[in-house]
Amino acid sequence: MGDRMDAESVRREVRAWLEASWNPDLSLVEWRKRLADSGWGCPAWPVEWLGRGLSVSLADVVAEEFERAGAVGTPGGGGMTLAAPTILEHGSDDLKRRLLRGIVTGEHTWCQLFSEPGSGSDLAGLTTRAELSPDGDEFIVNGQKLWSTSAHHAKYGMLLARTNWDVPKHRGITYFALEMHQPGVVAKPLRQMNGHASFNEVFLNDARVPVANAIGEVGNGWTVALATLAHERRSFDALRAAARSTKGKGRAYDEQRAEVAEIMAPYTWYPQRAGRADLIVERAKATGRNRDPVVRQEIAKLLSLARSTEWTARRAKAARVLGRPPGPEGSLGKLYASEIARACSRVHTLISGSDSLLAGADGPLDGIIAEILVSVPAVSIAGGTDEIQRNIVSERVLGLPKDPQTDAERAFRDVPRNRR
Amino acid sequence: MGDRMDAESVRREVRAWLEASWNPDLSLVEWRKRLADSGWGCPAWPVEWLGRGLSVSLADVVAEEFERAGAVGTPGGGGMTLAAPTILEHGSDDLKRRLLRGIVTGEHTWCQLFSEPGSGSDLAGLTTRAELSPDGDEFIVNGQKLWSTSAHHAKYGMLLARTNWDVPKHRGITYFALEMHQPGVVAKPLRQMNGHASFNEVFLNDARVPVANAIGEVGNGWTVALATLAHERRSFDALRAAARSTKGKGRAYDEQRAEVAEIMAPYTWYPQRAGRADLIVERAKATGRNRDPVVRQEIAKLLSLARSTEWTARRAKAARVLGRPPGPEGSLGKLYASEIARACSRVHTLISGSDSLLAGADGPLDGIIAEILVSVPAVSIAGGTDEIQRNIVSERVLGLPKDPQTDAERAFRDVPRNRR
Amino acid sequence: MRWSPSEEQDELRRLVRRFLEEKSPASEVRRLMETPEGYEPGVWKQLSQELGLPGVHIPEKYGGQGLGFVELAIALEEMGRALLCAPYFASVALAANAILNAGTEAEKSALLPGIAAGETLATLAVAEPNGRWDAGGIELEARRGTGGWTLSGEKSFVVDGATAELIVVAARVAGSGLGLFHLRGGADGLARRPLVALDPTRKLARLTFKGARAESLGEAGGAAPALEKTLDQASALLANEMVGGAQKLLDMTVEYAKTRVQFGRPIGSFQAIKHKCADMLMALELARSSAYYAAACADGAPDELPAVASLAKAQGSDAYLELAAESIQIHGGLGFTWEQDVHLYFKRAKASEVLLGDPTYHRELLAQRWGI
Amino acid sequence: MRWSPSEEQDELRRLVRRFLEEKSPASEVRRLMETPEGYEPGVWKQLSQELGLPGVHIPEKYGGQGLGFVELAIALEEMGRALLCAPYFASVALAANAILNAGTEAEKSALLPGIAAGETLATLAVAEPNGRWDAGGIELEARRGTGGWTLSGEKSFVVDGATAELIVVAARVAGSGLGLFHLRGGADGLARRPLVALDPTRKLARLTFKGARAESLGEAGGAAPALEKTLDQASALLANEMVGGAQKLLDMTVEYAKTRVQFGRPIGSFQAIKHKCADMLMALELARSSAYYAAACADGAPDELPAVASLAKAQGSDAYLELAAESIQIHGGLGFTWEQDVHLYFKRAKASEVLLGDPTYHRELLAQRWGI
Repeated sequence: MGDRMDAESVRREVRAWLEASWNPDLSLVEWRKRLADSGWGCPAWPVEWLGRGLSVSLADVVAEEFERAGAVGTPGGGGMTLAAPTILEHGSDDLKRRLLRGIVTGEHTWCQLFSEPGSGSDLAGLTTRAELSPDGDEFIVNGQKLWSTSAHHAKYGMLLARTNWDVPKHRGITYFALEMHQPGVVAKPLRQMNGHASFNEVFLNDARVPVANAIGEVGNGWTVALATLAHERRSFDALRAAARSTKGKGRAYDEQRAEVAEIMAPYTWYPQRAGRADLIVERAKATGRNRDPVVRQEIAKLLSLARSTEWTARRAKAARVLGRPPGPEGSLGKLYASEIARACSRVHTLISGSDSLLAGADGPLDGIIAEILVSVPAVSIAGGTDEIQRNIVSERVLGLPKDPQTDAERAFRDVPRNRR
Repeated sequence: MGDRMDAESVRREVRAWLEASWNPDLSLVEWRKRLADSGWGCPAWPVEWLGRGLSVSLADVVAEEFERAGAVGTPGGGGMTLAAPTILEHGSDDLKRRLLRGIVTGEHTWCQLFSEPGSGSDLAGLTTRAELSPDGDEFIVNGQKLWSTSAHHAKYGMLLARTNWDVPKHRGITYFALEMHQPGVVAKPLRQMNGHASFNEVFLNDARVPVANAIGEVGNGWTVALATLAHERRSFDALRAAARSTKGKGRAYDEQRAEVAEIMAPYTWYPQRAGRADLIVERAKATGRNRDPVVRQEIAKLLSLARSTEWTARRAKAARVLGRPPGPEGSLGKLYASEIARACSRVHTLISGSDSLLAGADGPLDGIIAEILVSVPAVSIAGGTDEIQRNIVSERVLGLPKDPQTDAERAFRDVPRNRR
Repeated sequence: MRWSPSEEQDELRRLVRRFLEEKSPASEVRRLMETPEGYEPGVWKQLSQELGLPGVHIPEKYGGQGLGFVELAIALEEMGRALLCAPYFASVALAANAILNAGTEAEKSALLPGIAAGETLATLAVAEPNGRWDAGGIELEARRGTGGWTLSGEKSFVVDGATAELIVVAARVAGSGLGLFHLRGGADGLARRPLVALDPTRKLARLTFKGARAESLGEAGGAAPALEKTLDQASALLANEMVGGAQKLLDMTVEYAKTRVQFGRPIGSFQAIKHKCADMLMALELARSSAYYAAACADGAPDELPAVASLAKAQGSDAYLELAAESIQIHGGLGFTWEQDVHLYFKRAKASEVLLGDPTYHRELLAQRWGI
Repeated sequence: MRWSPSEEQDELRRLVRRFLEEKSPASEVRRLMETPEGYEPGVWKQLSQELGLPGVHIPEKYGGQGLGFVELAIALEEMGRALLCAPYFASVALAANAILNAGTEAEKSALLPGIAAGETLATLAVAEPNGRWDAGGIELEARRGTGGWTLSGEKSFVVDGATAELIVVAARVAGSGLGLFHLRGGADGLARRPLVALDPTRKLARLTFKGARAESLGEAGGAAPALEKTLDQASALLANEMVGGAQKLLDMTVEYAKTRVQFGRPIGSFQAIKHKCADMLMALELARSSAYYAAACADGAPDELPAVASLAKAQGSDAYLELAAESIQIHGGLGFTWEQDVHLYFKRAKASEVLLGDPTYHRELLAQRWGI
């Protein structure tokens, strides 16, 4: 009952505020400053930190009203989805004061500096080193980072670096907010086998970061990183949400569309990476291959896999909604995605036949099929390889024992690692 | 040149001896006593141990002459193929004196007492214990053994037992020649999922074995076991050879046919275990399923696999013959066999359709198809699981590192093992 | 369509599982599978009178509990898990549905109460020695004589066909298409021969009809749609039964992998085994989603049922067989022995793979039904 | 039939491998695949004049070395390993064989020496925009006019079709079956358009014929057997080329697995990786056996060739693709980058899978050729 009341009053309040404040002719930044000042941009954040301390359900009410009014919200991208929640959870008040506002207004974009050439699956094995400067008020960072989107235009980086080599690998890492625009930081685009360059390599040569920019305790970076990774799982959905840019007229709208375009740029090939099961039947009919019994079998197998994967996700969601203990079905999505993508690649080739030889303008569907064939291999690697996923499923879901860890308990200094 | 001379003189000599001595109306044992006394039964064995010390190639000449004369040779089975070579290699003179003759005459058959319910893939983890008796002249054995063929009629068992628990697992094992006909030894047939009972469980309760029956040093049994296992790889071929029993008339022939029948009895289902690829095309034509394009694809896949596996074996053999370093192709046979068998099971089901529901007299081919379906699962387990085989291939052929061994270096007493 | 079971459905599952854990342990399965009739009358009586399972989805007016296919599917999943030896699938999943789909009000009132009460053991005879499960494969002929209908021909792969007291038969009606008929198991002109089944826990029989008198079920000649619907429902239900068996296999295997020690560590700590188990779980959960969705369609989305039933049957068959094979493999040498229970599930999986049509057949059906 | 290479054949392999390791390192492959002609004339000249590879299996009387298909297969295997960018497959495996199979003595003497010397770059145009590789798919028409034969129609997927100076074309001869014809690359009435290929290391073109004048190769109308034989030989040879690439992938992957450290140990010490590598080896060795056997059949057992060629092509395609995909997987994120060489092989594998017909097509051919 009380909640209902709240909901109504919140709805009235935000509606009134939007009527008074929303104006599509403002610049995006001007508008978002209003969001920051009013707290309506991040209603679930604490009142003292640009929010209004509302419950998640009440925040949804606010979102509904924004949609109703067609008002632009806070920016998408790593700042809002990854950095902000991490800072709110683990950052000092000083950091919150300095960093949150720029994220909400969209003036400061962020990138992730986690993975390294030498540590992919084994993120905690990272070897980028941060050493305290003689005067002791900043860290000097050296190393190389990988797979970081939008590092080229980001203002800050979420940096994991090793500050202590004499303790086990998980205990010597520190999490920093690194200023990207400085001589010691160089970002280079990294080209992939499908020709796209969605990611950057970031080279850190005597890059500097103030001690005060450590998010969480020095040496406690792994715990903080886990918080970020937890948010990351939801972040691609957030991206999609952000991508649904509003159609409206006005400066704020125009600037937001540009912002979304920039955020989404690296991901144009992601649908192809997933295999495009949605194209299978239409392609089979268009080519007449749907008349071949062998092809029909393969299509039926693939679509059975795809449909039952959807149903499995629906079951998992339903259980969550009912607040039931999560069943196994939740943890399998990524592995199913790999299986579907590989099957799509096989079946698309089977359907396209000799046309699979061709790409670009000469290729089937203007090169979409070729892009599928050369993008699918990423699915079973990006964001955790299938092998790591199977370990996780067998240990966390089935409760099977870990295989012997040879590195977890030793000083990292003594752990074998890749020569660079 | 010298060799040629030898060959001719050997041929003359054995031919003369056979003309003088071979007589199908002798009892099998009588005849084999002559083989033992003359050394012609095992020409490659040392002169002082029932042989004639001939080279392998000269022994082949002897074999040719036996075939020419249609003379029965030494018995097949574990005695000749496994026990004898092991004893010759590692046994004391006393053991050779006591054990070899009975093997050659066929009066003493042997069985293998290696695997245990608690140690399958990890043979060296065996827990059957042999303890020195108070008077110190015999060992008292307690434990259980598995997968031993013909244990029910064997005179001796090749027994592996642990005599020292304070050293790493490979160093505390002793290899014994165990007298099977004693109260402490009970053999029970072990039924398999396909209804056959080819193997025995052997229960050892205070079974006794003289210290003098240790083959090789006490505690050195693992080395001796490896010798036996090396011979085992060849032993099934030897079995097939033995199975080619001669057609002749006469008591020796009759008795040998009985002997072969007894040796081969446990293996009647082995062809089904391998999947019977040879039946696929005939079945497909008989059922008309060869007209289904989907079935044709599956048959083509299966037969491609089977044919190319043969070709791979031919390449391996050719390289051996030319004395070239063995390529990888040699080590893969067992894994290919599993793959073929599983594919056969799939395709036979696809071909037989609803008839796959039926077994015995009601089943297709008088139950042969059903026997295939319920026997194939053994191929990827018996004689080393596919998982163990893949470890071996990846380590010995590809040179990949072992995964961490947690048990190899500790006193076996402290190594976790199965509770029984 | 609901994606998560209701409290009542969870309770039904718990109830059936408790009952079967007590009444159908492996030892009982092993005893019954060696008997000709292949079930325990006492347990069947309890299962009928105390739990009312044979009537779970039969409308109350015909003496059932009036619940839905989802509840029936839950019962079958648990029976698959326990490998229950009983004439349940034949009587309820096959015969009762055929009668519900084809029978007139009068026929339903006459035939269903006995089935719902578990007093009448019934079955459905569709396939013939040619092994086909589609209407096109039916050659057994029904002729109308002065004294009514007579059946001539042969049926095979009839589940519990030798013990059933009421047999529903799909027949070709001279001239006018397909008909469903019913007669007593002991009827004159009907000879029944038990078949040696690869899966001893599900009995099969061959039935030979030589002018056996039978009653028509509904209007003779127009039964094709009813038969197809019955087979779709049965496929959906068999898919659920398979999921129960597959889940049990995974449970047994994971438990074994945790406790079985080789090389000084549980074999479940070796990646080769861990990843196999993860793959088994993946196959199982997809099969479960399809089976559950198919059951829900049988209740609430009849238009979707045909395609989804074929999807669930094909996927469930492949998954069950994969899990059974991998389970034997992980159990190693012991997994190939008679004492170990895995092979009982392996044989049920192999048999279920082709019962009602093999995966290739159902995938082709699926393609047709999706209009590909 | 010999099952192990001769000393001379091993020597030839060593020779070619040394040459290609020096002349066709990854850096060169990456440079040449970006060029329109897609090969390095200087290297081609050396490969022709110093090693005489274009003539390896062409009889001496036509200017070749007079060795066999086994030797040609060895050369192609090594080229596949090095991913050599050169018009070798088109000129020797396709065009030269078509001429050897269909040409008259005079035509062979006229056309082959240039190919054998590497001075004439030739190719064979079979498939058309419909993508079929069987005679039935050929629609391009040859008509006899006063001035001789003219060709009208379209060819596609023509390997090195834009650079070839001599083009052999399979055409339908009005009335009398199939014919093989040849004309110059620059001939009037012939328009050539380079195609964007998924595999940039093998150039493809579309050729449009508008009444282009051409010479018949052998007797026009009876070329079907010669064309089929040529395609079988080419399939067997492509299978060998694929084995070379697959072996290189395994070498790269095993090396990476031994040296790449994660979690404090080489990733090659994890069973998941070890077993993947073992599976890769298994697939590779079967493909090798089939490819070698097919090449031997091309030399010594022409009756076996058709079936074995299809077997080797289908199996080789599946194996190469499996190894390429697993190799990327084991290389992890780096394996998906442009700098890493694996993707070059992946694309060659993908393209080779469908060139000359995909595995399904060849398995059906195999079934027919085995009389199943």
